[in-house]
Amino acid sequence: MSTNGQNVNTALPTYTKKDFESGVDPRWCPGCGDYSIINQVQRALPAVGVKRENIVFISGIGCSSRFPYYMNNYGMHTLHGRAPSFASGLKVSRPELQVWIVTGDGDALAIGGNHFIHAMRRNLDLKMLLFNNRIYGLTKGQVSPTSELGKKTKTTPHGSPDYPFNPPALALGAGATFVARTIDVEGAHMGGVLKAAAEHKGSTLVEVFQNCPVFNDGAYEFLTDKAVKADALLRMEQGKPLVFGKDGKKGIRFNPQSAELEVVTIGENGVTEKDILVHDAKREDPTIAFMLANLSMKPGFPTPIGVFRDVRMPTCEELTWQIIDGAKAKKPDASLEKLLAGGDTWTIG
Amino acid sequence: MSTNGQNVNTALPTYTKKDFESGVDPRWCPGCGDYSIINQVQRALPAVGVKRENIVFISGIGCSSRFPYYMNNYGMHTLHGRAPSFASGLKVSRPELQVWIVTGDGDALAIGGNHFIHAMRRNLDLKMLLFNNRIYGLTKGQVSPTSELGKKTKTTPHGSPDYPFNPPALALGAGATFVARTIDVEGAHMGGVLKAAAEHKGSTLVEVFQNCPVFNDGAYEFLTDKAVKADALLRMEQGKPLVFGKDGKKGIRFNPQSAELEVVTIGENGVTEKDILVHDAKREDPTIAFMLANLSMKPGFPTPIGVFRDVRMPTCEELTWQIIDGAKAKKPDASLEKLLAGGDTWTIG
Amino acid sequence: MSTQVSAGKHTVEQVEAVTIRFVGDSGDGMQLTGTEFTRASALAGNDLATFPDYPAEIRAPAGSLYGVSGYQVNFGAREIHTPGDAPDVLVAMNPAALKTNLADLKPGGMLLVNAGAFTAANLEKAGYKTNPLEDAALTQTYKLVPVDMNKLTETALAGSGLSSKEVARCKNYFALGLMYWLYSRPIEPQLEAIQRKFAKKPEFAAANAAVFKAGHAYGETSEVFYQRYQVPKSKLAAGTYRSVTGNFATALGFATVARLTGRQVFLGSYPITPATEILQEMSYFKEHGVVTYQAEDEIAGIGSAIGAAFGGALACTSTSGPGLALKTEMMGLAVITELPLVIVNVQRGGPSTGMPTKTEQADLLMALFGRHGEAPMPVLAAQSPADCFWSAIEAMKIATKWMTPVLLLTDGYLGNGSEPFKIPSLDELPKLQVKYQTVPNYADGAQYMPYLRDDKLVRPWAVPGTPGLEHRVGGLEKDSLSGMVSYDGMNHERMVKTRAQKIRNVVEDVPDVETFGPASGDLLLVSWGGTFGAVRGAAEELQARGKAVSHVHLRWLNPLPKNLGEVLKRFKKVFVPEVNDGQLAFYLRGKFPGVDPLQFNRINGKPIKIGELVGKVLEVL
Amino acid sequence: MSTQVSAGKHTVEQVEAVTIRFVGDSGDGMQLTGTEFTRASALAGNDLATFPDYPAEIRAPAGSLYGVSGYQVNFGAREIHTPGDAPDVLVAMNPAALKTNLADLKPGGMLLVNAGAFTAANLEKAGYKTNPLEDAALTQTYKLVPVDMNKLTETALAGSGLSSKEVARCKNYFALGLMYWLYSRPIEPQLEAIQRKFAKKPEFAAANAAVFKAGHAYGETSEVFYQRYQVPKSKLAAGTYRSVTGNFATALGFATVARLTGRQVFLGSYPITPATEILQEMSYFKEHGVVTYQAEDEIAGIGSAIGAAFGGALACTSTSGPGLALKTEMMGLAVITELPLVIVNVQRGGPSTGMPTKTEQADLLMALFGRHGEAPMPVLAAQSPADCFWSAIEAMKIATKWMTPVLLLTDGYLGNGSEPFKIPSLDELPKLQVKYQTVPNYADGAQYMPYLRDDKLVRPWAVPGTPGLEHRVGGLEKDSLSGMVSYDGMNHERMVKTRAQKIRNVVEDVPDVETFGPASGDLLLVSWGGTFGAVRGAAEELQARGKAVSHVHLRWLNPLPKNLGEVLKRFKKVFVPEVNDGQLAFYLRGKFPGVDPLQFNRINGKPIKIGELVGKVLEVL
Ligand SMILES: Cc1ncc(C[n+]2csc(CCOP(=O)(O)OP(=O)(O)O)c2C)c(N)n1
Ligand SMILES: Cc1ncc(C[n+]2csc(CCOP(=O)(O)OP(=O)(O)O)c2C)c(N)n1
Ligand code: SF4
Ligand code: SF4
Ligand SMILES: [Mg+2]
Ligand SMILES: [Mg+2]
Repeated sequence: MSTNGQNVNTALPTYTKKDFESGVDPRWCPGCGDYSIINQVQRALPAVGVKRENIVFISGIGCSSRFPYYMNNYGMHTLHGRAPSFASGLKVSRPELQVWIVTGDGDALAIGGNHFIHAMRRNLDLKMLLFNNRIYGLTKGQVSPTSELGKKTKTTPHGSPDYPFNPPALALGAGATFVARTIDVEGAHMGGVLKAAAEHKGSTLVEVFQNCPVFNDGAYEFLTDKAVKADALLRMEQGKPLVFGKDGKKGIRFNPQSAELEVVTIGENGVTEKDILVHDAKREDPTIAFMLANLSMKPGFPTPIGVFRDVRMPTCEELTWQIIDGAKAKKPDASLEKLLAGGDTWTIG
Repeated sequence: MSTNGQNVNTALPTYTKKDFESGVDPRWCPGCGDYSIINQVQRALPAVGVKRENIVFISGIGCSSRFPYYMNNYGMHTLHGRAPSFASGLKVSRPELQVWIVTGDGDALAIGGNHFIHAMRRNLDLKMLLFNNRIYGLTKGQVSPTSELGKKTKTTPHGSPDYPFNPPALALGAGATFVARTIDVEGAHMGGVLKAAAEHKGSTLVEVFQNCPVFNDGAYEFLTDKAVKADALLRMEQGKPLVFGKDGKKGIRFNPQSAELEVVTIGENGVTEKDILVHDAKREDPTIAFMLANLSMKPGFPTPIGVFRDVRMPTCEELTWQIIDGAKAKKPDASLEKLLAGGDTWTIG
Repeated sequence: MSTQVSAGKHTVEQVEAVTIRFVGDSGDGMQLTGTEFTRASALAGNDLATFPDYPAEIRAPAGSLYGVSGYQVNFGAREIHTPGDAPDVLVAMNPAALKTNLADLKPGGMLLVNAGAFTAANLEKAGYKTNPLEDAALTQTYKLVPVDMNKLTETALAGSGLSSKEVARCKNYFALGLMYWLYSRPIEPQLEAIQRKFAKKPEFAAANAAVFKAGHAYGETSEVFYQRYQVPKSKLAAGTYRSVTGNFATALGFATVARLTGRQVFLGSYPITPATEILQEMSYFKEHGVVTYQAEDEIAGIGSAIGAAFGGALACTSTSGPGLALKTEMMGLAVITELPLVIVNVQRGGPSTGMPTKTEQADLLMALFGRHGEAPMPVLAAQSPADCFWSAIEAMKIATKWMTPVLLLTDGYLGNGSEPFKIPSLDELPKLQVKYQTVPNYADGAQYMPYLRDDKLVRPWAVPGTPGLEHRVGGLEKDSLSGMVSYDGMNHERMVKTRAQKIRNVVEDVPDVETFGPASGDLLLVSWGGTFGAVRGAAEELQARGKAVSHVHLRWLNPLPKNLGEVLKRFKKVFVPEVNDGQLAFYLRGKFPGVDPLQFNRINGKPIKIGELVGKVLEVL
Repeated sequence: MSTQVSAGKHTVEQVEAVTIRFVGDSGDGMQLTGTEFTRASALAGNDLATFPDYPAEIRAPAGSLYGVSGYQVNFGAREIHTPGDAPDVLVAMNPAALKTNLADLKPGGMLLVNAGAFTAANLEKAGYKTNPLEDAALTQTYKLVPVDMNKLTETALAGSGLSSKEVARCKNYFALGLMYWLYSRPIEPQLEAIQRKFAKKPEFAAANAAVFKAGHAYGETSEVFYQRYQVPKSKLAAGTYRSVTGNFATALGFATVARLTGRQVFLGSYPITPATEILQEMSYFKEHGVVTYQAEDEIAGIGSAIGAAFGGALACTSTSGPGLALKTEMMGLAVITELPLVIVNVQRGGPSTGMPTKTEQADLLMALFGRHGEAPMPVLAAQSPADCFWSAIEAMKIATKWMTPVLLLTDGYLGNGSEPFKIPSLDELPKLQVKYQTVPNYADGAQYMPYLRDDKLVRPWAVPGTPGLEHRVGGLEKDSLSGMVSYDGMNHERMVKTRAQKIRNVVEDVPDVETFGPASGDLLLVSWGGTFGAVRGAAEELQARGKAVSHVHLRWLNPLPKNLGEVLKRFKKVFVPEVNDGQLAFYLRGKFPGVDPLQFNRINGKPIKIGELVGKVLEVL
């Protein structure tokens, strides 16, 4: 029995993708990257091993945030930027539920930045999917906190004077225990990342590069275009060297002199495969994850996708209920009468 | 002439500390660390080279936030958590003013977390002094986002289930260009950090470890106690090796195998001074700064004070006014008549 | 009232006023068609008002019911107050558009349909079992004019080299050409406009011009129309006009303030439907002294504005309901620090996220009372799209003159709707004086007291950069002179009462209400904000029917005009129509004991209709 | 009314009720002294009420005027409604305390002063030029009793081995002992309490006990007092009592709800004066089924509560003015989703940050109207510290029964003030039933419709974990059945009206107001919230003087009790005293056309005084 008296202990049905479709037709623009994301999520869920009724999707406001309406789970479509606050309360209250957050770059990082960093810091087991199209979609094309410096949008017609956030770096700075990135058009890759996110216990950020064909078309062409893809994308795989490029000969090496990462070519200047940094998302120290997260900010470096960090630490809800159970254990005879009559009392009559 | 018509071009008077005292007696508790901070600030300002009337102190709500009332500058004591928002507007509007923010750990990082990260990201030239006493002082002792995991406070009588923020790490994750840390009782050190902060152009965080003798006494004894201080404190100095310990023989080395920092002793196991990481706050890549910011989270490592990062990048207000000036230059003949009669018009009568 | 003249082979009927609604798929370009036709009407000297009705989705699937986009224009030879009730002409580009709009068309009205879009697939998407165009009932109720615009557009562009998708995009110009013909508009200005619009893509300019001309020619040559119409010039005041939406007018008003004062106007804002355009438009006014700052959220939006106001800027922030809710705490700070600030709230359907793309007037009580503690501020509401210009200037004038935040209410209907705006000459604009304190004001010039008030209770405004006037402001209760923190109970009571009195004093700048119609009578219609047009229209109609009905419109909600109480008492009944559940009615009851207005409350996301209101008034007269 | 009996060498005067105020430096332990003396009064069977008055600073410099801390207790043989107007006895521990409090002391009242603290340094800090104790005027106006408590404490502890700082800390127990003697209290319970309190530090236990006894003995042996006093037992209902502050009572009420229902009570909150104690106290109730969550801000506080409510918890959030302002947008979401939630707002001095440690009633209109769109919710206000317990339970009952957020207003005066709370037996507690929907409710059990309402218009509550009832809720306007997004205008109007009607229906759970005094007469006092005690006291006094004055108190502000309109009309005058600028008065005017209350508005951060109010009523009678 759950904390709220619902029976959650019956056997797990075998689900298919369809079981997670609400039957309401998504209302995104034709060609919107959101379609492929929901597709992958609905495909991934049957394998997650959690009953449909125990999964909750919570979103804020934005194109991306319409997501819960199209999922056949419990769902809340809340207020702009606030999804993590609802999710946090629900997760603390009912830790047995699997809670997902769906949000956009504006929703999560502009108005919702505070709840974002606190959810990451607390290490609540909340799985956040951040659809980053680097623009405000729903309000039709204003600058977002992930829009590039100098970007021309409806509110920055002469270019934006703001530096963008790098969501994985921000999440790591805030203490996130799972941070990953994938791309709307990389279906298989996204499936893998979603699976890892579902398995992680703790604060989980999955940044999804998402194309908004209407207001910011081609934002990720520098990564997805066939011609440049191989050199532009660095696929991080656990335990494998960080190599990329058409023939997999380029790699990332840590230079201890400069204390920085650099791009090298295996077979050139005496570089061998052994020199290439081996990816380890399980490092407790977040430094290398942070370095990789910042990689794409440097000219000449590829953009990493995959899991930056995946570290297990006691979650906030686990710790909360440990404390509550401890308090209960200490006062096994607590009762309403004792509650009411606690403290100093005196009797009249 | 400033953008608002005030004359700001007369000669700079010679100031003493007294010129920056408002004459109102500070109302902090006896022994509060805030006294020594204001003292250092008032001592540092005469050398900053900015006229008193061009300096503005903006604070939120908290014990620390009473600061502006005690300074003889322009000042705003605003709302809990919101100081950076006022400061941002003022700085964008009047870039010639020097704007300081004074805030507490709750003010800046609990309710004010969003404005905090955005001020850091935008690289507005705002100088934030964060008095971190790891507790809510003004409301008398509740858990703050920098309180330690398990901390017992009035709202967490059985211990806190929340992991704390590490303010420098968070600021770096958000993109801050200047990040430093100092301690209330280290007057001379604070003076140096304040000077560097005043000189930096761009988003500036100075975390000040501050003792709250009433609600969190001794929070920094592990650093300030004479007996342990030398081994516990790592004083970062630009261009100097990161050494610490009573005889200065302990040092921080970067281990390229594990890609982590480690504590070594010069003269032991073949370690020489050359192995010790030389501190360079000017590195554009924030990785090493981030690594140092996280150092104190690791058991066995000292807590760094000093400047983590100090990198000059165009500020948001510089970029904003470049854009504005560009727009003005393109339309030198703009006028009220043209403004009103712009677009399609037609005439009647 | 219409007269007949003859033009070529078709008679031309003169009509006083016409309402046309263009409806089609989001991709059909209906907003453009509507705007272009509106411009033609304006150039023809008609008075007019428009109302666009977007779908909530950015780009809904083609042919879907919820993807229908509409644009209504009402133009006439007489004064036009609203975009019109039921349209006289409905131009429907596909089945979904027909389905969702037909019910609004006036019985007997003209129904111009793009028959080419009535394919089986589209019919199904719209939920039609059979083709409605083949339904006899339709032809009996309306003047149905089915035209296969798809095919005619294709024909017009045969051999143009455009792809079929590009060709399909041109069909709205066919509809536009046809309407030009029907309403006897000269086509040259439109052809020029097409050249301008597609200056960089001459092949599209040529294509659209061709299709436009084809549409026009179709009217002339085909046998489907028996007559054309003409709407004579209206008696608009002489002058130069431009068409403005309310949001643009608000932005223009603020930019005008920057020019008038030579001071920086600072807008700190965060995008939100339907207020976003204010931020967008103002970001184009940089050369006039406007600084815009897109903050991380609404709280920071107003916070940045208050910071800028402390620095001496003429500061404002713009938002809609949910954003106003978030600014609540900040507004209290602006009240207690007594810094000038204009908060623009473009109301939309609520509560909560509600219906972002629909209009409503339900934020009135929140504007008046939605702050903790005693935190009064002046509140005014614009009455038409063009009035947003004047309201923005007036709000800023009051804010700076009285050192107070001012709340300006508009709504989605005003913000997106448009009307002709007579461009004022410079001397028609209000005089705006913004002065900063530059010298100490106390103890014979030895000290500066930021809360030392003048006889109107207004405090001085000294800004950073002014030597010797260094001072602190803040959110704690302050000493009535120095502004330093004070916990003294009687000082607090004095400050609360003084702040309240100051706002009451603003009444000296609030014009008395004017009664439209006789000064007393059976019934007084009282409106505020965006319902002005509908209520004025209803009053005119009721008066025309000989009813003793007058109309009073409130631009100022706080303070209320001095003479209002007296005016209300001169009528047997007071009747308050609102697009909410009765907020002004409640407010008037609370303010004028004894006054108990009747109410008419429509809360369906749309402006009130004149006809509907006339009917309701007749019921109670 | 007092009678004289004799006890030992002193006469004992019997008095009906006494008000004592303890004042001293923040470090002087006045809060402790006050609480201990209050406990003694409670154990003696008196009815009582208390009001602590902290400085805003955490720990102001010793001896400063703004560092004075006070604690007032009013105890009596009769029913006690307030902590008393002017104190009969002022115990002042230093010059600053005397200076800031003397004006409040009743003429002829007893002034017990720690003469030892009247050093030159302390006099200067308090701004005294000369020693006021040597001022003849003082002895003429008051019964001055100067006692050098410093010295007497030192003497009592000579040889104790304590440092002089530690000795100084004990002197409040001297004052306490003296007051015990003066009010004829048995000392044993206090000696036991000292043992308990200092169980871990026996040397302090011994010292404080010694000083306490010394103070008591001083009364008996010194020649300064001519008589002692005794306040007989009051006629409090038989039962077991405990002393509660309003904030503690609120917390206790919520914890009781958890026990009564067996469901989790979830509090999501953020600290803010004077509401913080609710969060603090509830975090001690974990074993009763309470979960507390200190969020990152007020928005997340209520957000977490709404999330928990979606999950089936009995959710609440607690705050004060500025925090309520921040929760505004979220409250709208709770309204439109129709999730149960209690929002507790402990009002404080406003606007903005205002006067955090002072009380006020100025958030009423915000509570009623401070949301964008039409977003009505039930609002109730507690009337005394103990009533906070009942109000919390009642608010949660209404929230869950009607599926709605409920706003519970208390204030700083209630929150920090205390009074005896009669511990209810289990069957005196309301029955609380919380039921979740567990099966589909539509189409013969095939579907779940989250917005399908019962005949009271209440929707069902299905929570995650329930198979087959998966559904979505949100802030956009929703279809009246499925809860899916709907932009249909008429659906919106229906939903707005339905939500409003549902809240009006709550009136069935709102008891009719009871008129205290005759059912009609010259004047009706109408109060709400924390002024209950003062207004009831004034009514009693006016009635005792033979005036035709009655009193009605409103616990429910929305909906208003059914019979209120009728009751109001039975009196020639309606008179509304409030600690604000007239908010209830305005609201009543708006709700009951024709009713135009007179007002008395005190906004000085303190509760209204009975005497003051009586005076005002007499002026208008
Ligand atoms: C309080 C509030 N402020 C602003 C808005 C308007 N608004 C809705 S979505 C949005 C931004 C959407 O951008 P993003 O989060 O990136 O989502 P996307 O539409 O791009 O998926 C804004 C500003 C709102 N609904 N509520
Ligand atoms: C909107 C709002 N929420 C809460 C508060 C109450 N409050 C005042 S200061 C504070 C926290 C202070 O902690 P910190 O920022 O660490 O400052 P310190 O007092 O420790 O210097 C809180 C919760 C407030 N004033 N306003
Ligand atoms: S506006 Fe962009 S993000 Fe939104 S639905 Fe359309 S394509 Fe997708
Ligand atoms: S409570 Fe703590 S932080 Fe606040 S003034 Fe006192 S000692 Fe300083
Ligand atoms: Mg986006
Ligand atoms: Mg703190």
